Amino acid sequence: MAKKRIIQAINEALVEEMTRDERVILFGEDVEISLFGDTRGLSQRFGPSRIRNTPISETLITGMALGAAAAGHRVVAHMMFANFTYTGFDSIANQAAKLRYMTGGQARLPVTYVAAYGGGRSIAAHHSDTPYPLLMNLGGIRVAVPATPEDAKGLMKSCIRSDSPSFFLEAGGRGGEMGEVPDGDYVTPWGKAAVRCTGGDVTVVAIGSMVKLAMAAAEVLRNEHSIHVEVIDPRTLVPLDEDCILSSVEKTGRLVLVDESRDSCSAASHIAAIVADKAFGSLRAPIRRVTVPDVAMPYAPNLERLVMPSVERIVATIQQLKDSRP
Amino acid sequence: MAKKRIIQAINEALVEEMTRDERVILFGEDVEISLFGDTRGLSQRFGPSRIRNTPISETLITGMALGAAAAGHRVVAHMMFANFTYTGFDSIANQAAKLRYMTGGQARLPVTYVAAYGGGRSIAAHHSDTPYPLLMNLGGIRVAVPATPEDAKGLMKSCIRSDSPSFFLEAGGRGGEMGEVPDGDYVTPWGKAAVRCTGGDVTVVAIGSMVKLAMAAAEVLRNEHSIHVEVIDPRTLVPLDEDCILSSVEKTGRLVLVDESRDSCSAASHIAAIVADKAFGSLRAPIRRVTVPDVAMPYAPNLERLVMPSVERIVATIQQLKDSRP
Amino acid sequence: MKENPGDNRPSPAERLAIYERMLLIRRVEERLGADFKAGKLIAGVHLYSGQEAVGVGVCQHLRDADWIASNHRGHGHFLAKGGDVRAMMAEIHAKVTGVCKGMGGTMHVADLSKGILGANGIVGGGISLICGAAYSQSLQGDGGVSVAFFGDGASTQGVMSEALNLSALWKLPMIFICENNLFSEFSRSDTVVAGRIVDRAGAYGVPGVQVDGNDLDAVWAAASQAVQRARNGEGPSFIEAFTYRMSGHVEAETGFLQGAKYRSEEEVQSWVERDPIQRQRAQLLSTQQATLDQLTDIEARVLAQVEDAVQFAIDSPPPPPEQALQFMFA
Amino acid sequence: MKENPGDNRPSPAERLAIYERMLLIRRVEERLGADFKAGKLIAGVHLYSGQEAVGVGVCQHLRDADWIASNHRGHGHFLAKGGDVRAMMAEIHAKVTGVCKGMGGTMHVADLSKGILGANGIVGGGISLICGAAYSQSLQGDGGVSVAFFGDGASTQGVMSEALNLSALWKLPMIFICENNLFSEFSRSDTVVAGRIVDRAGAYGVPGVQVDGNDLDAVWAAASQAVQRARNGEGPSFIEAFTYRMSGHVEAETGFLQGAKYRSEEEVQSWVERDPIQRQRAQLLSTQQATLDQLTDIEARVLAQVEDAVQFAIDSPPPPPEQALQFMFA
Ligand SMILES: Cc1ncc(C[n+]2csc(CCOP(=O)(O)OP(=O)(O)O)c2C)c(N)n1
Ligand SMILES: Cc1ncc(C[n+]2csc(CCOP(=O)(O)OP(=O)(O)O)c2C)c(N)n1
Ligand SMILES: [Mg+2]
Ligand SMILES: [Mg+2]
Repeated sequence: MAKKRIIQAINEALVEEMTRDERVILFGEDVEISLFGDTRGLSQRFGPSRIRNTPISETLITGMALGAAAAGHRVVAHMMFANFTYTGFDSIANQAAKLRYMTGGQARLPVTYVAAYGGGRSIAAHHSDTPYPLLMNLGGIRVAVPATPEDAKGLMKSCIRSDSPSFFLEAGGRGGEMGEVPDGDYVTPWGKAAVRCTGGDVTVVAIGSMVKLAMAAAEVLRNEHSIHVEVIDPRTLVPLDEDCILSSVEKTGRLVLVDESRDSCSAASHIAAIVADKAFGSLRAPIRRVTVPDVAMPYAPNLERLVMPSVERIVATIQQLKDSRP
Repeated sequence: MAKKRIIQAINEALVEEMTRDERVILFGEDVEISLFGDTRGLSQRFGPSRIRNTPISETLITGMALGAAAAGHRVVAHMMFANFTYTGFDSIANQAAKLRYMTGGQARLPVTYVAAYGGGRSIAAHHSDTPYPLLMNLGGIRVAVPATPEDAKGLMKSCIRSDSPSFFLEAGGRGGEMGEVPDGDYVTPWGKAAVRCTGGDVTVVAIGSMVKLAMAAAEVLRNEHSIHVEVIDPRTLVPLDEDCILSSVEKTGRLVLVDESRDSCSAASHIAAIVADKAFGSLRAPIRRVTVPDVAMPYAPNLERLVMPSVERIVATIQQLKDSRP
Repeated sequence: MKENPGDNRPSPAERLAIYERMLLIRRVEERLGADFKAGKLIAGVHLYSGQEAVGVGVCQHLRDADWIASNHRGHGHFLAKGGDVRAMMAEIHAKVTGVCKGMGGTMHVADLSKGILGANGIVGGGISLICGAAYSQSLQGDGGVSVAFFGDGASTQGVMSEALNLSALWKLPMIFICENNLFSEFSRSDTVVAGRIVDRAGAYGVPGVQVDGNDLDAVWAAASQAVQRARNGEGPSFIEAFTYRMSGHVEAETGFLQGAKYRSEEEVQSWVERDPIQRQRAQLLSTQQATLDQLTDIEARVLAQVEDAVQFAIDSPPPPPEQALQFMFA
Repeated sequence: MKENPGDNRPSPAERLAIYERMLLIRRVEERLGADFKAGKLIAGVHLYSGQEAVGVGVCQHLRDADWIASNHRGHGHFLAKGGDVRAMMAEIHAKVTGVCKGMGGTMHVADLSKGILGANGIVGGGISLICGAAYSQSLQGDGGVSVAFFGDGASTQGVMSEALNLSALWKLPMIFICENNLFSEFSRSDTVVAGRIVDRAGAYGVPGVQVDGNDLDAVWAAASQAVQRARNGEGPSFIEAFTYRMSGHVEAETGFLQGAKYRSEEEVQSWVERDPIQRQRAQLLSTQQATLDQLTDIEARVLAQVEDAVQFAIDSPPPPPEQALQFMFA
C-alpha cells in the first residue's frame, strides 16, 4: 500500500498492462506528451509503435480502435475530453456497442476508450460533459467510473483485459486526489459496487468523483444530525451492481442518488427506476436525485458551483428526506 | 377532420409551413425523391433552393442546419434514420444543445432534425435505434415523438416554429397508421401530454408508437380483466408534462412505462424517477418499465418481437401489478 | 487465391475460378431479387449485380488473414473474400445457421475468421474499422493487407479523408476501393460529389487510379499493384472503379418510390451491355481459355450451389429465443 | 472596413487602422498571458499572439452581415471582426457584462450581432456552422460571405473535407482560412498532417493558395480575392496561411507539461523576428505612411483601451444565480 494520486494510479495500470501484454497499444491526440499525466512516460518506455499520437480525427480514432482490436491488438484509445467522443460517436454508438451482437458473437473487441468528464473548472460546456448516461443507454459498452486511486488502477486494468469495448472515465481535473493503492497486480471487478461507509438511515449511491462529496456529506450528517448514511460507489455503471443497491435500500428504506450528469435520463434516473421497481416495498420515502440540472455547463464559477452537486445540496436533500414521513 | 396517414400528415405540415414562411428550408440525403414519403412532392412545389439533396455527410449536415438557422433561415434537416444522427452527433451534442446557453442567449436556432426511429421491421441494429434518451440527456434539445397523425402534423409545425433546436422523431415504418387530422392550421403544444384514455386503476405512460400498443392493452384489460387503465401520451419528451403524469399517478397509485428505447437510462427510467420522487406518497405498487432490453436490435424477426414491447407484455405487466399488494 | 501478386493478369486457371465466383455472386443476387419480389425475404436487400468484377478482382489478391470491410451492398464482397454462401443465405433468411446466427442479416454479413469484418449499415462505417485493422497489421509486420470497399456516395463522409491522412502518414497497408456506380441511393453522383473522387487520394500523397470497374483485368491489375505496395510496407493506395448497379438501390424501392424515376432505361441498358460477367465470358471463349461446355458446367454448378444455399436457409431453424439476450458482451 | 475588395493593398488610412487592430489583439493577449500567470484568470487561455495578420487581414474585407466562425484560439478573430474588447474581457472574467454574459468564457466568445458565430471548444466545430451560414447567405442572395477560421490541426477533421465538397458543389460564398501555425497542441504539424493542406481544396476544385500569414499584405490580397469571388457567387476559396503561435498552446501548459519541451527556443526566436506587427510597423515607418509619433499615440491608445477593458471586467458583477437556468431554450 502507498498513497498515490488517481492520475498516477492510472499511469501505473497502463505501464503494468503494457508490460504484461505486448498486444496492448495506446493512441490518441498528444498522448506522447500527455496532457493529463495519465500517459506520461509511456512513449519513452514503450516506443512509438505502441504509443502514438494521432491526428485530430475522432471519427477515425473511435473506429480504428475497434478495427485494430478485431485484428488482434488490445487497444486503449485516449479521447482526451468526453465531449470529443461526440465527434467520434458514430463508431461508438453504431459499431462498438453493436458489432459483437450483430455478428452473432464473432467480434472480440478489447477496446478501452479513455476520457475525462465532468465540470468544476470553468472550462465551459465543450469540456465539461458527463457522458455516461448516453453510454449506458447504448447497451453494448462497459462503463467504469472510478472514485479512488485504488479503483482507478484496478478498473483501468479491468478495461484493458476486457474483451468488450469499455469506457474508462476519469473525473476531469480531479486526478490529483490521493488515496491508498495496493501493491502488486489486481483488478477491480466489473459490476461489484463498493460500500464506502455503512449506515442504516439512508442509502446514497454516488458516482465517480461524487463519492468524495457523498462521504463528506455523510460525515456532516453523522456528526451534526445523527443521520447514518450508507454510501455506495457502484464503480461500474455497466454492468451495474443492482443487488448491492437493492439490499442497502431494503435496509434503509431511503435512497438519494448523487450524479454529476444532467438530470434527464441520468444514471441517477435509471438507478431510481430500478429501485422503484425492485425494492418498492422497502421504500419509506421518495427517491431523490442530486444531479446537474438540464443545462450545458456554465463558464462562470459561481454558476458552475450552483449547478454541480455539492456537499451542501447532498446534506440538505438527505436531511429533508429523513424528516419526511412515509 | 379527415382520416390521414401519419406520413401524409407530416407532409402536409411541411407544405403548410413552407408556404406560410419562406424562410423555411429543408435539406438532407435524397429528400427530393423522398424515401419515407414525408418530403414527397416538396421539391416540385418549392424548388431546388428550398428543398435540397445533400451529399452523405451527416457531420456537416447537422452543423450546417445550425449555421443556416443562425443566419436567418428556419431549417429542417432530414437525417433519414436515427442511427445516422450518431454520425453527425458532434454538432447535435456540442453545438445544437449548447450554443444558445454558451452565448448567453444570443443564438436563435430554429432547426428541426427529422429522423425515423425504432425497431420492428428486421432492418437490424444500424437502422432501428431509438435515440430520445440520449437527446433528452443533452438538455438543450426539444424532442417531439408523435403517436397520431394529428400530432404528427401539429408537432412538426411546433418544431418548425420553435426557435430552439428540436428533434421530430417518426416511428420508422409506422407512417402508414391512420387517424383523424383536423382541418386548417394548428400546432400541438410543447410539454402538454394527451390523456388517450382515462381509467382509475393504473397509469400507463406510452411514448410514440407505443401508445397504440398501450391502447390495445388497455382494451384487453378493460374487457377481460376489468382493469381500467389511463393511457398518457407525453407527445413531447423535452419538455415533459410532469404534471399530467403526476396527477394521474396520484389518482391511480400505479405506473407502467412503455418505451421502445433500450432500458438503461431510458425515457421510461427518467419518468419513473420523477414519479418516485414527486408522487411517492401516492404510489401503491412498484413502477414497472416495458422497454427494450439493453441489446442492439436483432435482425431475426422472432427475436425482434421478443425484445420489442408488445401488447402481451404490457397486459401481463399491468395484470401482475394490479394484483400486487402495496 | 492468387500467389504472385506481381502478375498483371490472372492465369487461365485463376480466370475460370474468378468467372465462377463472379457468376456465383450474380446468381445469388438474382435469386435474392426474385425471392424478394416473391415476398420470401424478410427485408430489402442491396444487390451487387453489375459490380462483381470489383469485389472479385480485388479479393483474388487477398488471403484469409487479410481484412476487408464492406458496406450495405456487401453480399458480393462477402462471397468474393471466400465467405460461405450457405451461411450468408441463412443469415439473410434470419436463421441460426446464418454466419451471424441471424443477428445481423443482409446488411451485416460478416465472417471474422475469413477476414470479413462485415457489411455495414452505416455509409462510410467500415473505413475507420479497416484503417485500425491495417494499423494492427502494420504493427504485426507480417505483410497483412486491409481493404475498405465503399461507394461514391461514401466518399463524402469525412472519415474517408481522415483515413487517407492517417494511413498516408503511418504508411499503413490499407487499400481504398471506391466503387463508383454513379449513384448514391437515388442521387446521381455528380449532384452530390464535387470533382473526381480519386483526386482526394492525391491530396494526401496516396497513389490513386481510376479503372473500369466492369473490366476484371483492369481491376485485377490495379489491385495487384496496390496489394503489393501494401505488403511491402509502402503504404496505402486508392482505386476508383467505375461500375454500375444493374439492380436498383435496394430491392424494395419500387414500393416506396411510388413510380418516381431516377435513371433511364437506356442508361441501364447501356450498362447491361458492359456486363462484367458477359465480358469475362466472351473473353474466356474468344481466347479459348474455356470451352462453352466448361462454362455451361460452371453455370450449372453455380445454380446448384445457390439452390442448395437457399434450401439450407429455408430448412434451418430460426434462432432460439434466449439468443436475443446473448452476444452483447464477450 | 474595406469598401473596395478589388484593391491589392490597403490604403494608407486603412493600414493604420489595421495596425491598431493588430496591436490591440496583441496587447490584449499579452495582458491575458500576464494575468493568467499572476493567477488573475479563471481558466487557461489560448492566445492569438503572432497570428494577428491573418485574422485582421481577412476580417478587414468583411461587413457586420458577413459571418465568421472561429476556434479555441478565438480572441483575435473576435476583435478582428469588430467585437467589443470590454465585452470580451468581461466574458473572459466570467462577468454578466461579458458578451456571452459569462456563460461561455474564453473559448466561446461570440457576438452574433456582429457576425461572430463564436469561438469554439470543438476543433473543427465552426466549419459546419459556417458552411450553413454560407448556404443561408447564398439563398438570401445579398452577397454575404462566411469565413471559417481553423488551424492546421483541424484540417484533419473530416468535416473540413465534407464542407469543401458541399461548398464547391453548391458554389457557396464560403472561405476556408487555415491558419497553419505548425503545431496542433504539442504535435508538430508534419507528424499529424500528410502532404500539403491546401491541396485538399484543389481535390474538390476549390481554388486554394498558400500565403505568408505573418505578412499582412499577402493575407490581405488573398482574402480580397476570395471575398470578391464569394460575393460574386463564384463559390468557395481556401487560404492556407503559415504563421506561428508566439505563446504556447494554452496559458496553463507549463503546469501540466512538467518541463516537457515540444519546440526550441531558436524556433520561437526565429518567428519573433517575423512578428507580423513589427513588420507592419517597419513598413509604415519606412514608407512614411506613419510617423513615430503616430505609432506612439496608437500604442498609448491601445494600452489604455486594454486597461479600460480589464478594469471594466474587474468592476463588473458576476452573473446572477438565476442565470444558471436561463438560455437553454429560446
Ligand atoms: C451514415 C449513413 N447515412 C445514410 C445512409 C443511407 N444510405 C444507405 S446507402 C446510401 C447511398 C450509398 O451510396 P454509395 O456509397 O455510392 O453506395 P452504393 O449504394 O451506390 O453502392 C445511403 C445514403 C446510411 N446507411 N448511413
Ligand atoms: C474535437 C476536439 N478534439 C480535440 C480537442 C483538443 N484540442 C484543442 S486545441 C487542439 C489543437 C488544435 O490545433 P490547430 O487546429 O492547429 O489550432 P491551433 O491550436 O494551432 O491554433 C486540440 C487537439 C478539441 N478541443 N476538440
Ligand atoms: Mg454508389
Ligand atoms: Mg495549429
